[in-house]
Amino acid sequence: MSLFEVKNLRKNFGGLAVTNDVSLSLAPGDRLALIGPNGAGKTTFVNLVTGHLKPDGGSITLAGEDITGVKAMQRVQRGLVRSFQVTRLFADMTPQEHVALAILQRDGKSTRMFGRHDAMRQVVEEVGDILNLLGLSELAHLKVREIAYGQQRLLEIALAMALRPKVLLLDEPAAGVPQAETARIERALDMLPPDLAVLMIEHDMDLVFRFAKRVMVLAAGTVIFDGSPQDVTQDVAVREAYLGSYANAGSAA
Amino acid sequence: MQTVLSIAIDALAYGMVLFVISIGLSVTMGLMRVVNLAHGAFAMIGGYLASYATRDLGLGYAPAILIAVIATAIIAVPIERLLYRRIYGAPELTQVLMTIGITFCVIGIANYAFGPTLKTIALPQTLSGSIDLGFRAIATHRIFAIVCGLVVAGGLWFLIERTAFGIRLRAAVDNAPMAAALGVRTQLVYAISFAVAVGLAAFGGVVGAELLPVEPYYALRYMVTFLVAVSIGGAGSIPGALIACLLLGAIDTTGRYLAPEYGEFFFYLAVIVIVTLFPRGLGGRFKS
Amino acid sequence: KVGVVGPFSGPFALQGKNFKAGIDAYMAVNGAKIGDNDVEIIYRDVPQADPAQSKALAQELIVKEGVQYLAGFYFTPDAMAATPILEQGNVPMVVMNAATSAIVTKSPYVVRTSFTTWQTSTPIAQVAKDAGVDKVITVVSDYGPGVDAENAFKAGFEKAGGSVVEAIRMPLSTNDFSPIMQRIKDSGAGAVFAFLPSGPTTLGFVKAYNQNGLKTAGIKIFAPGDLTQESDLPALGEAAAGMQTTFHYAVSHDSPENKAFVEAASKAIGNPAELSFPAVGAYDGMHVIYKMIEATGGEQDAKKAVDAVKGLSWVSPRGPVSIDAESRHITQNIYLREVTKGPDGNYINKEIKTFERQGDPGLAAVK
Amino acid sequence: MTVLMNSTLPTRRRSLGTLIGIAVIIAASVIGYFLFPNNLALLTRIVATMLLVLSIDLVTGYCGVATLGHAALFGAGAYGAGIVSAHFGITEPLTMTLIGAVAGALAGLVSGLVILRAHGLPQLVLSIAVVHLFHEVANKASSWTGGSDGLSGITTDALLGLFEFDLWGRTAYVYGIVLLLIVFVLLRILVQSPFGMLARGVREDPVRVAAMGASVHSVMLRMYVISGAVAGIGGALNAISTQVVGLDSLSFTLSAEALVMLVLGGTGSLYGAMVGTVSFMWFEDVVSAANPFHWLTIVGALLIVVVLFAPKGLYGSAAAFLSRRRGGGK
Amino acid sequence: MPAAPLEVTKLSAGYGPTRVIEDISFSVPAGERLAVLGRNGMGKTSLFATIAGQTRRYGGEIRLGGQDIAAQPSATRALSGLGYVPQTRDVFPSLTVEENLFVGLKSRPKSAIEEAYTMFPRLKERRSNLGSQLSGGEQQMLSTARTILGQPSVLLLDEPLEGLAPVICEELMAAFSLLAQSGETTILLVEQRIQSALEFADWVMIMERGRIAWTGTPQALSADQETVDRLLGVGGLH
Ligand SMILES: Nc1ncnc2c1ncn2[C@@H]1O[C@H](COP(=O)(O)OP(=O)(O)OP(=O)(O)O)[C@@H](O)[C@H]1O
Ligand SMILES: Nc1ncnc2c1ncn2[C@@H]1O[C@H](COP(=O)(O)OP(=O)(O)OP(=O)(O)O)[C@@H](O)[C@H]1O
Ligand SMILES: [Mg+2]
Ligand SMILES: [Mg+2]
Repeated sequence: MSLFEVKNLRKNFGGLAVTNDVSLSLAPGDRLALIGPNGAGKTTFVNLVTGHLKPDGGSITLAGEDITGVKAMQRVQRGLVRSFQVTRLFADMTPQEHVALAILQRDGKSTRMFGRHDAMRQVVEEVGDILNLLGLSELAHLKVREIAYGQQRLLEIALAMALRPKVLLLDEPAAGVPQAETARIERALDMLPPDLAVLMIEHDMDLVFRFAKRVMVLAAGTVIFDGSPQDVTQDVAVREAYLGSYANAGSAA
Repeated sequence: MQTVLSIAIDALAYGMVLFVISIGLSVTMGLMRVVNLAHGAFAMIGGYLASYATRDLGLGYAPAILIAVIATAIIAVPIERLLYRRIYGAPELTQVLMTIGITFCVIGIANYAFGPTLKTIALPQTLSGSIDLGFRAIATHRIFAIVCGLVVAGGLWFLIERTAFGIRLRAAVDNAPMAAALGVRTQLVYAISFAVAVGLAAFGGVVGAELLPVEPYYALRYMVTFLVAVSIGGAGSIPGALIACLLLGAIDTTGRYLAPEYGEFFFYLAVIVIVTLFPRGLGGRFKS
Repeated sequence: KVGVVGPFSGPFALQGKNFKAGIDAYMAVNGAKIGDNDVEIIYRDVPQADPAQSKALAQELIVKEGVQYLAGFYFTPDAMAATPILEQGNVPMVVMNAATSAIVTKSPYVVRTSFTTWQTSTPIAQVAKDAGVDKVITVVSDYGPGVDAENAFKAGFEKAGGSVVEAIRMPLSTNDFSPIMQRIKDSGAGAVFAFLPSGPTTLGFVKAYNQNGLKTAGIKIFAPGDLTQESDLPALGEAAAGMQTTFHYAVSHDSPENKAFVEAASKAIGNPAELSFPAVGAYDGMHVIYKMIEATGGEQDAKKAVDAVKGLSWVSPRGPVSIDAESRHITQNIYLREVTKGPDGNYINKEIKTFERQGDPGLAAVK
Repeated sequence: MTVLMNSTLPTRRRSLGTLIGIAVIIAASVIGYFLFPNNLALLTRIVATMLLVLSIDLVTGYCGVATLGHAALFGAGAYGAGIVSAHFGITEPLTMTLIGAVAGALAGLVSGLVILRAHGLPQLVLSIAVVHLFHEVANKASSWTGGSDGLSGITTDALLGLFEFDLWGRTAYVYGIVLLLIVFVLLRILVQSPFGMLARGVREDPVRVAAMGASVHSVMLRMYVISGAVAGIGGALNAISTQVVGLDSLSFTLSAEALVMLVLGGTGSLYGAMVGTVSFMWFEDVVSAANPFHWLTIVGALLIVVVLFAPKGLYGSAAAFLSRRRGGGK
Repeated sequence: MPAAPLEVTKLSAGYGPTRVIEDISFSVPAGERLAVLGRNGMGKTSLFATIAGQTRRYGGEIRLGGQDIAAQPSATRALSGLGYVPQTRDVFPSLTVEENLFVGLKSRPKSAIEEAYTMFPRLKERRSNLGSQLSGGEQQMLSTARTILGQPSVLLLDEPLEGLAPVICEELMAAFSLLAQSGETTILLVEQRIQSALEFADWVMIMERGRIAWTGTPQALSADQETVDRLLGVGGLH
């Protein structure tokens, strides 16, 4: 059975069909890359799925239950987590606080009105591990506004991981991270629990091809390809809509 | 029927006066993103100047308006340079603190200079009387206010939406550093817009003086009214402000006619309803 | 030592200024010494009606400054708030303005030298009736004094055989009165009784009254003198001309006492145009306090002091007055005045009729 | 584990901070007591206002809700305590305070439900509307509230049956300080708790908080109720110590003044709230006593100066300066 | 305007007390292309921001076409020919695409906007959308086009390819090269995709903790694997 199922999702922005009858399904352990030209509707798709936008039609089911009408935050509580294409972080809080908050929220302790996160041993330890994993330990106590953009990207992922999702949607996790350092993100992705289903939007093809077991291409709101990474480079439509000459390099890699 | 009509007339007139007085604030708040609680103070300065011009200098109404508007704008220039420039883009509350401070000072000074009593602005014969509409009489001045309102609305809308200056201003407000990086002289743009806004305030102060007489506490007394009008209209949106003022005028007037003792209830309940229906204001700009 | 609480800053600073003028005037005329006691005045500021602050300041005046008399109080709640501590502090209180009847009942140590809204609003009912009006609509600001005025007029007017067809209460914050005027027209009443606190709104009200053609329609307006307070007259100008109001004092009152008072008070206040009724309340208040000090010889004895002035009567700038022994409220003439151009071209309240020795009908009402 | 190490450090420093805070409050109040033994009434008013300002800080400083209507909560507390005493003869101070807190919390719930329906400027306007409605209701229900004449006839028993609320207001003052201390400690715990951190998150970026699966609205609403209770206690204290409640305690003016005090001290920190209140009210008292006729101008000037030279507020800027010094030192 | 040389000498800058640019000197001849590389947080953005006049400068000179602009406000620098495309895009959210471009025009005629549309047809389609409603990539296009419309003589590009589809990237890089070769602009480029950067640039400069750690030609860098590993991280090239 599929863990996560989207059927015939539709969304228009004043006439412009941004998401046009998109369907997809994820099973535990899936590693799907969603690629496509700029403005194809990828982020919109994520926003619809996570409940940040209201779809005009279609259905979304998570672990068997229909969550089409469910509030964004409840979807998160049920294990559907996303990262943002443009970082959304608390400028005046430290990475340490960010991750701690995520963990507490996950464990339903975030509305406790007593005690302190940095006095809760297991929280602190988990925070430490996650930050280590992404190489943010030295920055643990800087304000986010003071750390470079690329490092903020890593923090975005750290938050997503801290929430221990069932389904994880990553919107361009590597954007703004130097190629050399995407290695670190890859490592992070590899460490994700194997039974977690991941959908990743990314324009960095090297990362896509190293990460994805399956690729889906969106163009002008419609799915134009859904298959294996090997085949996608061969697909003519995808080539000129998106990959361009990379196809060759990609296949070479 | 007659009653309905005459209420409608009152509503229109009141709404328009409201508009003329508040629109300047809509510019500072919506376009320059400064919560300018000193708006009333500038309107009051305009009022005092006009009163002085007509009563003590014996000038006519038109020149008095001109003097009030220009002089107030001039007074505002140094204030903008020294004070407001420091709070552009600052947290709203900081702006509140500063502008309240300015208001207090202006009140104190006005009290000292003109005394605590009411000041009136002498109207020319043509405006002082009232016109008989057949079924009722209405003050000529109200008609004048209505016209002023329409003119201001039109002119301002064009300036902001259609001219290069308007676009640069909005860009500077959205992201001043970036606008500067593209060659927009943000400080100049701000200074001009502020002067315009203050000029409008003064104009409103003069035109509205028949309804809201000039006295030192003018600056605080009507602040809430202005705030409500502007934010219901959606700060920065001229059409929004216009609609809002007419709407509020209608609600207020009808309320005061039907159930005066519950006028306040009416008004503020309506405000709550409208805001919850249009959380961004009737014509509010999209803010990311 | 006398502690005076009043609005010396804020929107009502003008009234506080009048307090001070009245007090200074009295002391200028009668000196600052009684026997061998110097009179010292300590002012405390309560900008708006704020009972809590008023009480705190009164307390401070008593315990810190050690004053033997409390005076002033422009707003009713402020006076009410201070009454509970009089007994404990053994201090009499002389109310120089606050005009709600009930205040004097709150403590045996309260004496009032101003007026009550009942006192000033009742006679006008008679005037209205005499003017041949028998259907009246009342329009008042929706707060304590306004309601008092409404009741007072209603009572008086119905006693006189007229009827109040409608009673409108409008929020204090009203600034566009056109709809109200419409209501008045539609009510079919022959005249309107109005009460608004002196200040900016009076102007708007009177203007609306003229511009909406009520004046031309011959609907008369009757009101207590708050509506045509002297300090507002320059602004009201001819808009108010011919308007008839009843009040306990007009600056134009023609008597040697008043001449002396106006002269002294004008000097104290600076700009004569700002002089109005709170000043005379304060002036007479000081008279009472002086009498109290004489009686107690400077000793702190509230009871003795108050008893000393019960029934006291003298000629005040407003005319003959006396302190009613039972209610400790001032009994005085109420005058019917009309707004006209004075000899110097400024508008004044010209007294045209006198209602002798009026007490406070309001007390009966609250009891 | 390095993280563990250097993260326990701030923990200690902060709990130390709380202790220091308590010490400072006590010291200040003792000094106040002996410096102005005859002015305790004023000091008590300051304490009551402090509670109001603290409660505003909870929603404004910690949740980023702009409000010009917080007096509604304060007044609710004041009238709550006052009415039960004047009309139902419940004159036990502690009970009155408790009732004040409950009334405040309820008012907080109500106005929270309304005010949280918008953001930014419209929100400000909603808060204004709310406080005016409360004000009107109180004005209309004059049989209960005494209307514009104010609610008088409030009596209070001796505190714990031992200490009379006397003319000198000593009892009231001490009682006020104790209340303040309790509230302060509780709030310190609150703002450092996970919930406090979540609230800060809400202020910075609600969308992100929602993306973590937390309900922004419920966080704010809870905070509003809590802040209502705090404001209510302040109101009750006012009612108890002055034995009258006026419409002004529900007024827009009071709301605005309190907000000004908060910003003056610096938002987002309990100390800021308290510093702001003390300095503003003390300044107001001194200046208006010195020159009642022109103090407004002076106060205005003060506010401007503060914005120009201490944009983060008196406490906020001082703290920032110190930490920079420390940062530079390292 | 024709391309102008850019010389930076002893430049240092930072945020408040923290210095993030330490005594940097380099120069780019008119019409040539410099690629600035470096790991996260090494000061690339800060360097550009400082040249554009957006951060606090502690000392040093910035010469644009010979004259020192270091003391001028940001706007003046822009008007004297400096173009800056920030890493964070900074489109004006409440302005439409067209209005965004208009601001970039400086004093040029409105018709010039068409140039931008020929460069990015996508933008033409969305011309009346608000900036806040654009997709990430569209914002990137808008930001770049907006600056180029001003015909800068020196162009600072901070990761202009981020979030763009591969095809677009190629077209864009081609367009940049064209600009430079036509002698219209000098280009400084921060780019994370080292390969494309090296193909594009005449010179390479690597930053390390706010200082210049290495300068040379692309070829030299490609040859020097050790430096790459040290300064750009293992697997920087492949
Ligand atoms: N609120 C909105 N109103 C109108 N149009 C919108 C809105 N939001 C997005 N769009 C349009 O919908 C299209 C899809 O946007 P989306 O962000 O999903 O693209 P994308 O696939 O994420 O592209 P990119 O790879 O550049 O991020 C874009 O053309 C954008 O202009
Ligand atoms: N607003 C700021 N306040 C304080 N420090 C800052 C600020 N912005 C950046 N920094 C610091 O300056 C250093 C350089 O940041 P910068 O963004 O220039 O690096 P970068 O090379 O552009 O990184 P990236 O490749 O991620 O864009 C970083 O260590 C960062 O912590
Ligand atoms: Mg996207
Ligand atoms: Mg950067």
